[in-house]
Amino acid sequence: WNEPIIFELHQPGEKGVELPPVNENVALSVGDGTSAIPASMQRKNKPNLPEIGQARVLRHYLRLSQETLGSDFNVEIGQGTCTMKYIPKINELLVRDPKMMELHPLQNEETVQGMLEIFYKLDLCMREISGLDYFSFQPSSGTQALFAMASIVRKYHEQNGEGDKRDEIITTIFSHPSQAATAAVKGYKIITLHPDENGFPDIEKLKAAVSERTAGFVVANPEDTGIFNSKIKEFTDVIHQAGGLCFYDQANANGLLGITRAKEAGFDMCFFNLHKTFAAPHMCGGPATGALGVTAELKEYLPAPIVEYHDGKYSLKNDLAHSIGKVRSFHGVAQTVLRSYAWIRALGPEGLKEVAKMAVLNNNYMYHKVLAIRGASAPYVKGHRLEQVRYSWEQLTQETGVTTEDVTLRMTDFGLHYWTSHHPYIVKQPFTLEPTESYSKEDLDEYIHALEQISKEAYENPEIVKTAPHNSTIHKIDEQDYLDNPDKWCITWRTYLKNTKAYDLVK
Amino acid sequence: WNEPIIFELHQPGEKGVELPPVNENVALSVGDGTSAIPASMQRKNKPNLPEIGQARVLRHYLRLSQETLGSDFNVEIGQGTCTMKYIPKINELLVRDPKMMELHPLQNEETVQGMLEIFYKLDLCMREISGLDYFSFQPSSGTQALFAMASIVRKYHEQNGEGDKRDEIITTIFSHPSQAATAAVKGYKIITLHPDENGFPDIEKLKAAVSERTAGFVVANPEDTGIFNSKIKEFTDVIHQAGGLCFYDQANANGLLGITRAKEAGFDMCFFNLHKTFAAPHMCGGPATGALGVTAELKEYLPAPIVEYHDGKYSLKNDLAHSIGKVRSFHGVAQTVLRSYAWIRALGPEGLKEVAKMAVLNNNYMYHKVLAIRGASAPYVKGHRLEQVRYSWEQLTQETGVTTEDVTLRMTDFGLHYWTSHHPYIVKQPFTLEPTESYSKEDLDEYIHALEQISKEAYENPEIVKTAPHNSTIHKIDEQDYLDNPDKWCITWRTYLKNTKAYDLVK
Amino acid sequence: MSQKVHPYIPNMVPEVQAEMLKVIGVESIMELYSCIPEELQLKENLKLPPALTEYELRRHIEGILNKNTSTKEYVNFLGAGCWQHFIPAVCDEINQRSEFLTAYAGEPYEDHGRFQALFEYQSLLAELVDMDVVNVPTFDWGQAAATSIRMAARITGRKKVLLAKTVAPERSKIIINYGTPTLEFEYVQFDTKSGAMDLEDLKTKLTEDVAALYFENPSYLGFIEAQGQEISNLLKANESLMVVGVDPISLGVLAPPSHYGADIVCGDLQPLGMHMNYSGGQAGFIATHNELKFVNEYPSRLFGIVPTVKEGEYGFGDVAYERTSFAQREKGKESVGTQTALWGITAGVYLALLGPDGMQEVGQTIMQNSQYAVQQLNQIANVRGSHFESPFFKEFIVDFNQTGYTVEQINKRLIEKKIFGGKDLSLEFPEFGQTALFCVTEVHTKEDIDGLVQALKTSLAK
Amino acid sequence: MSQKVHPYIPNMVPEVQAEMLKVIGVESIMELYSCIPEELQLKENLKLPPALTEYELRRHIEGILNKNTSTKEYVNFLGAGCWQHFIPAVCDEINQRSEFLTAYAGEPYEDHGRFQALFEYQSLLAELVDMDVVNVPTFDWGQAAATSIRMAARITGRKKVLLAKTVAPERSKIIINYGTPTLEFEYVQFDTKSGAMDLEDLKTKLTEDVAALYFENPSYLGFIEAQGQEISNLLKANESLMVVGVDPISLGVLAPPSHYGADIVCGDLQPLGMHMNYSGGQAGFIATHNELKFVNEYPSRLFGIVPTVKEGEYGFGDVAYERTSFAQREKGKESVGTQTALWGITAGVYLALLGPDGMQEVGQTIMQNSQYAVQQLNQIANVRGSHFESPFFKEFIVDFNQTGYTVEQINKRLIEKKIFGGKDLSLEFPEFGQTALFCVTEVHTKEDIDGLVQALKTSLAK
Repeated sequence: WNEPIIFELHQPGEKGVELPPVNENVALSVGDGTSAIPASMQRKNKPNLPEIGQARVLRHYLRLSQETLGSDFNVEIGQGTCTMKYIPKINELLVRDPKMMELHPLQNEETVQGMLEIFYKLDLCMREISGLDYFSFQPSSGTQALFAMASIVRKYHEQNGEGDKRDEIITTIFSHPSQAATAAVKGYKIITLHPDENGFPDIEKLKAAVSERTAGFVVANPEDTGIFNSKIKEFTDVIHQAGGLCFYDQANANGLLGITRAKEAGFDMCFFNLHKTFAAPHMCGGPATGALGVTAELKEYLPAPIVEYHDGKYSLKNDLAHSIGKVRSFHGVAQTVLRSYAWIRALGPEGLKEVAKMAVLNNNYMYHKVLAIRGASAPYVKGHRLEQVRYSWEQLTQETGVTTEDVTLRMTDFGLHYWTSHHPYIVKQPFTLEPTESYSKEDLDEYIHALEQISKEAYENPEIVKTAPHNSTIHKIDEQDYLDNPDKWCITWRTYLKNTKAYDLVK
Repeated sequence: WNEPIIFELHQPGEKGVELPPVNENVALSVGDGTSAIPASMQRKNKPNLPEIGQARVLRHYLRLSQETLGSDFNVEIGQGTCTMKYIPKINELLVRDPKMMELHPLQNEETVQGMLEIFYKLDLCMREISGLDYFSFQPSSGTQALFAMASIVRKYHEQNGEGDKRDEIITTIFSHPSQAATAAVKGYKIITLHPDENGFPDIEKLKAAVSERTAGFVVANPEDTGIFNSKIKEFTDVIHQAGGLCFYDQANANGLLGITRAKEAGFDMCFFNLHKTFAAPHMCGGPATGALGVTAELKEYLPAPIVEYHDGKYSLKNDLAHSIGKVRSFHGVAQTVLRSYAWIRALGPEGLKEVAKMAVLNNNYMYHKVLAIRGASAPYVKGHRLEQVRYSWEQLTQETGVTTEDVTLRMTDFGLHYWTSHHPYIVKQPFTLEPTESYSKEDLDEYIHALEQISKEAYENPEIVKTAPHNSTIHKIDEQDYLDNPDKWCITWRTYLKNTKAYDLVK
Repeated sequence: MSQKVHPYIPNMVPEVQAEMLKVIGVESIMELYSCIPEELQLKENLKLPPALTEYELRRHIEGILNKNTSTKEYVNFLGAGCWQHFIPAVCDEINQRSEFLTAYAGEPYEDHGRFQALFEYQSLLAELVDMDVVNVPTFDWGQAAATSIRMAARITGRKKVLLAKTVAPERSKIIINYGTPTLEFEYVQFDTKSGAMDLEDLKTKLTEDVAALYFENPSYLGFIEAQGQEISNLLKANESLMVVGVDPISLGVLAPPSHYGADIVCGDLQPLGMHMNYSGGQAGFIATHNELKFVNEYPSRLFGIVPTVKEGEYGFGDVAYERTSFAQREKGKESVGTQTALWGITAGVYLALLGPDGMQEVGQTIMQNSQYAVQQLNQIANVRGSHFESPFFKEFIVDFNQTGYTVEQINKRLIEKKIFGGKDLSLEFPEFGQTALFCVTEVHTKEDIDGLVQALKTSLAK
Repeated sequence: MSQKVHPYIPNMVPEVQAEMLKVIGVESIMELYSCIPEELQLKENLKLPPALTEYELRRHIEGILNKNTSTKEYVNFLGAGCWQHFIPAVCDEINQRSEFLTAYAGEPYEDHGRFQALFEYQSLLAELVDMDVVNVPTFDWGQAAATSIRMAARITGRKKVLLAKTVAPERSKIIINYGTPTLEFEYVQFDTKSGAMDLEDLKTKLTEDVAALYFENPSYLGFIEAQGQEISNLLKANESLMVVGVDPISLGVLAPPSHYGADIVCGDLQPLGMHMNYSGGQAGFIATHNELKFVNEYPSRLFGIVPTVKEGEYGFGDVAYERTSFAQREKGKESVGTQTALWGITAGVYLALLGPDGMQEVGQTIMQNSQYAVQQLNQIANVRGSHFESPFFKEFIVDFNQTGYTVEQINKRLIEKKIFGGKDLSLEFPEFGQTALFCVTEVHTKEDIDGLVQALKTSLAK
């Protein structure tokens, strides 16, 4: 398709949908309704939206959907760290039930017992999976869960009279940038630990960093390298001895289900991404859920409300003594809570453990195969990894000039994703693969084969790779500074129209 | 995508879905269940189906869906005679209601009052639209409705003691082949009238054809040429005088809604394709509905049951005195009955008339534009047409060697449909366009532009057209006789596997 | 005041119309209708209710549908040609895809996916019935049977057709309507204890003008006909064809008719992934061996696989198109048109999901559940769980003759307990008295069946 | 006995596992876990309920959901941050497409459609608010407001933030949680008769350390704040920024805040095509002018349009990516991650369907319906339809103080009549006594409203 920008489809007079009309008698009773608006608040001109018939709007967006590579359509391994797994269709069917879609969050509790039951039952499952004691599903992404945990850390120390004193949070460089960023939003100074030569967080560095200013420690384990810090209990002990709280980014939990838990590792809090590990869809980037779990000691700090169960009735508990308040309106993304509950019930305890084991098996199979590709390597410790690996094309780049960005564009030609967002850019020419449990050996081989082919091309005929994509929806994007030059960027179509002359001058 | 045949995805041991398991206590009570099967009726080997995980099955069919050009995705004008119009999404949403999908056809009438109400209300609408008196929605396509009408004709004459005597049905060459074919199934001899030089059915030929052997006359009006027989009332009078019944193929009714009706033209029966004129989707070729209407005189001949309404209650009437029996099980395609009722209600009487007018406007606009394309013509009468036109590339073929089949393949490159099935092949190098009311002027211009472009290519560089498609899912199909040679055709994958050696020999 | 532009009709915009009329060279749209004589033109608007906006429409239709009680709300034991089975969510996802929903009759290039999906359906079903040729779906079982019989008549050049008396009466109506006046039909009787075909009666009626015998297995009445091979032997000796109708969901455990000599197999796809839709889910299939005399008599489209000019790539097309009424009008084989392609694609998805083990498992679970139901029904005083002594698949005749109640009365009481009881057979098979055809499948839990038994006990005790 | 292979986990097939383990060179999968110390490894299986097959799962979940009573069954007058509006079916079709549902963070080539759909969303919403920059959606209104305020603080380099006292209390909690400890918050009082901001109080509190004032229009309490321009003038004089939260569905009839001087506009997209989903439909937006100092302070992704090497073709990419925490960690602007992109796409579809006339029409119908509701409520003895005298958009405070009943009692009685009454304000705004915030939109028919009035009359008469 060569689909225009939607504004270009404008045909004055066309209409996409008819709205429910006002009842004639209502109009007779109250008049036009809008005269009640004070003159200063009347909109003078209609918004400059396009006018398009329904079929054309539909065709436009359906075509755009076909130009989007959902995980349903490819061997979705290349968006490493994102845990792109199979999204069961039965769950999507369940969330479209009007008894889910058409509930108002303020309905009387008696009329939403089913909804509350699902929140509560997922809470019970998450407690068992993590070993922690209470969960909130209000945070609507991993980032927001991290923010909520940082908020709890602050509130906790304030409650203990140490709010001002404890102003540092320790994290590691291979943990997700949101860990540092959200703690900074809560006013914390960030201390970032760099790994040792094997890629492990360094306990000596940690010991050097802790002090009476330590408010908390946040870390992913395994980190985005797929390397598991086996000394994690020692880490949390060190922090606890210093008076800090430990909170666990379980974005990389997919290899750990039923294998090891936050509780035993000594964490006070953790979160899981329901849209990663628990098979809720990513939906182009949300809405999502970061399920936030705490020990009993921290229950009263959770964002309210949480769901409780007494005497056969589910209810919302709003009065949590030290609640941080709210991070998202009402209850969070309820339909994703339902999806994850359904997924856990479809697998059962043995199934969850199989998920973990197969994710690790698949990853190590790929790891073995990828390392055999000319030009590829995996920095840090040798031996096995857990559920993902951050690889490097450093050698390939040195020998052929082909960079990981070039590979990205060439992978498009194979109808596959290959992600470039490998913050922090410490590993050179990085690529991160996470095969999850959802892909068969044949699928993995297909992906590996594409990488092998590109490596071969890089060594034999690098131009093929460097001029990619050859077979994509669009041609290569103009490499000028259209996205970083404030005089040239256009974040909306109206700006594009205003700037068109400027564009023309540049050309 | 380069999606394999599904059998090639077989991986022994994989599983697509888990079935509801037998209850343990049930198994204890009755054993394995299958031992009850007499030895002669036990299946010895499992069926040779592939074993594939759920995600891979889904990916396979989703990819195939993307390789299918639904009318939602293109300016769907080229499947002329098929009335490809906009399929409102609200209707699809309504038919997915469990109160529609999960009804059993034999449920007690009290428990399906809503369903019966919809049948009845659509019946009332169709009566008004056609002028006839009773409708059945049991026939599940135009062809089956034609068959049902032929069955009624036979039963009617049998009832009048003329069953053996009246053994001829008259039709016209530009009417759909199913008219002749289904009448032949009911044992009739077919008399086919050819048009006069202007494309009109010839009343003199009709008069010459009728006799005491005439059982009925079946015709479309307008025919697939888009030419309306203005003498239609004279035609039906001639037949009635001869003692025959007149039945009307209203497959081409889209330009006539609210303009003219079967009743006034003198027909005893007619049918409408709900999947064409009344905006039910074509679904790759069914299920569909041919709504069959008759005059009060013929009510008792309808296939049973029909829906009646008395004293606030809807009921099924099974005892029709001369019913032809059944043509389809139970009640027909109920969800499509619902769709068409919803569509009529979304438009109202003025809207239906606008449908007709816009279909005719759009068609005449295209007609004007297409005639201006070099090499294109429209045989028969000049002047306006109704809702479609059968065109000819005869001149283009003579001058450039490019045939209408070549154009078909080239249109694929533009992401557009262009149909080749223009039975009967009387118009040379035919193409049939039916723009309906659903497309905007801009859409029509896009389609016209593609035709202009191809005409230009044909005159300037015919090889481009003759070697098309250049940009399709697959390359040109091998033109050997794989489809017509019984030794080579493979209607199933198992046959293909058996024949592979034969194939190899041919190559 | 100008009319509102309807969202479904973009060119209602007056300015656009004016521009188009100018191109055509007429003043008004009604001029384009000059071909329709004045006296045929309607003078007034149609008397239909006014247009509804989308939201009003939704409330209106949902209001009507809410008067229905669905099988999700009540426990359903009705079958008799339309059955409640488990439908994997993936089946719905695929057949609700906008592409498949709105495609129609495109060519093998732009509709490659549709051709492939239907070719795969043919191939998957072929494995289930263990035959080499399967058509693009027909309307339903009844029409598939009718067409199979007509094919048999053309192949043999004979006109007489025998029907098992146990064939579904409603299906017989379709068969006979499609068959007459060309063919003559005669019924073959059955053993009243087992339902099995009366082979003596068959021998008597198997005259040399018999084109084919048609019977169903499992039969409409639920029992399994075990004499397939014997019947086939008799027919072969008479050079008549054997046409067998099957419920395809039984074929993971029951032998497919090709294994006991069937020449043509037909049936309904609805159990393989289609919602009941108040009978909108029916779809028929026909299967034969890959012999020219059979293939040439199909009226349906048959998709075949062909190589493309690129090595290793497949394309698809119509096999032997010249057979069809599209090509030959009344001289073609019967007639062809829009049938039930989307359900064919769906059945393919279903078979691909279940695989060989799934098909066996579902057959087994159905048999266990239905046998359990009969066992439990037998515990009720005066009720016989199965009227026949013979084994059955998912349906069975429950005999209420000793209860003193009619089936109609019993079913009414069951509805009060939120149960749809079996189909009343007292009209179709009056010789059985007050009996009902119950259907139990893999969707019924033990609790559902126990609930039925309990409800019957209570109802009959009244 | 070997474990069943789960449909979601293809490589559970033992033979395949063995082959893969061989390639890796280990004996068992558990060897791959050797990095996890023995004492951290779980010894027992998780104590979770056993696995359910798809059909069992469906019955289980639907059984639970059936305990809910939805707003399709009862007539709903709850709003207060999550509102019931008409949702065109096309919106659902698009956001349920498998492609959009399962896509995530692909690159501009293979996910071209996602980038375009979100760029178009930005552009369409920009027209509605009449500003030049809109971000990829944030979590919800509360977080959008919090982020807008933090942006204002960074732009001005100031730390104090004024909040209108009429801001939704639950939203304030989010704002304050996101703002502390960096920022300080103070409330500006309102006129108790009209709800309008107390400009004198504002002047008093508008000290030179004020980064911004945040208020909502229409406000949480429903009324329309008419003093936008006056407020803006005061703020401009103080070099403070004006941040305004809006309900976007009002902007077909109400002036967008940019017209009365807003620097940053935010709000919730949920009214533009999202089902309520028990609050899962919320999504926030932020809009500003196209000035570097604003753009540079967005934490969110901002998609921009760029030419490709092919003349006339568009591509898309991230504008000023180096701002973000993805790039800069704790030194980036706030934080960014997965937010609510699918609702952004849906809001775009909604705006494209409605167009300029539709947005105006829906605003007008809402106002007519809500005014009618107040008018009718006023007919009930002892009930005041609107606590404030000022004009309102779709929500209004119904005053029950004279009835002798609490809102809680009244709402319980309404539920018996299948009506969800308005949100009880007696906790959040005790100064109003027994009042409730009712919401009336275009989905309410005259019959719905009359039914409410009738139900209240009956309930209060008891």
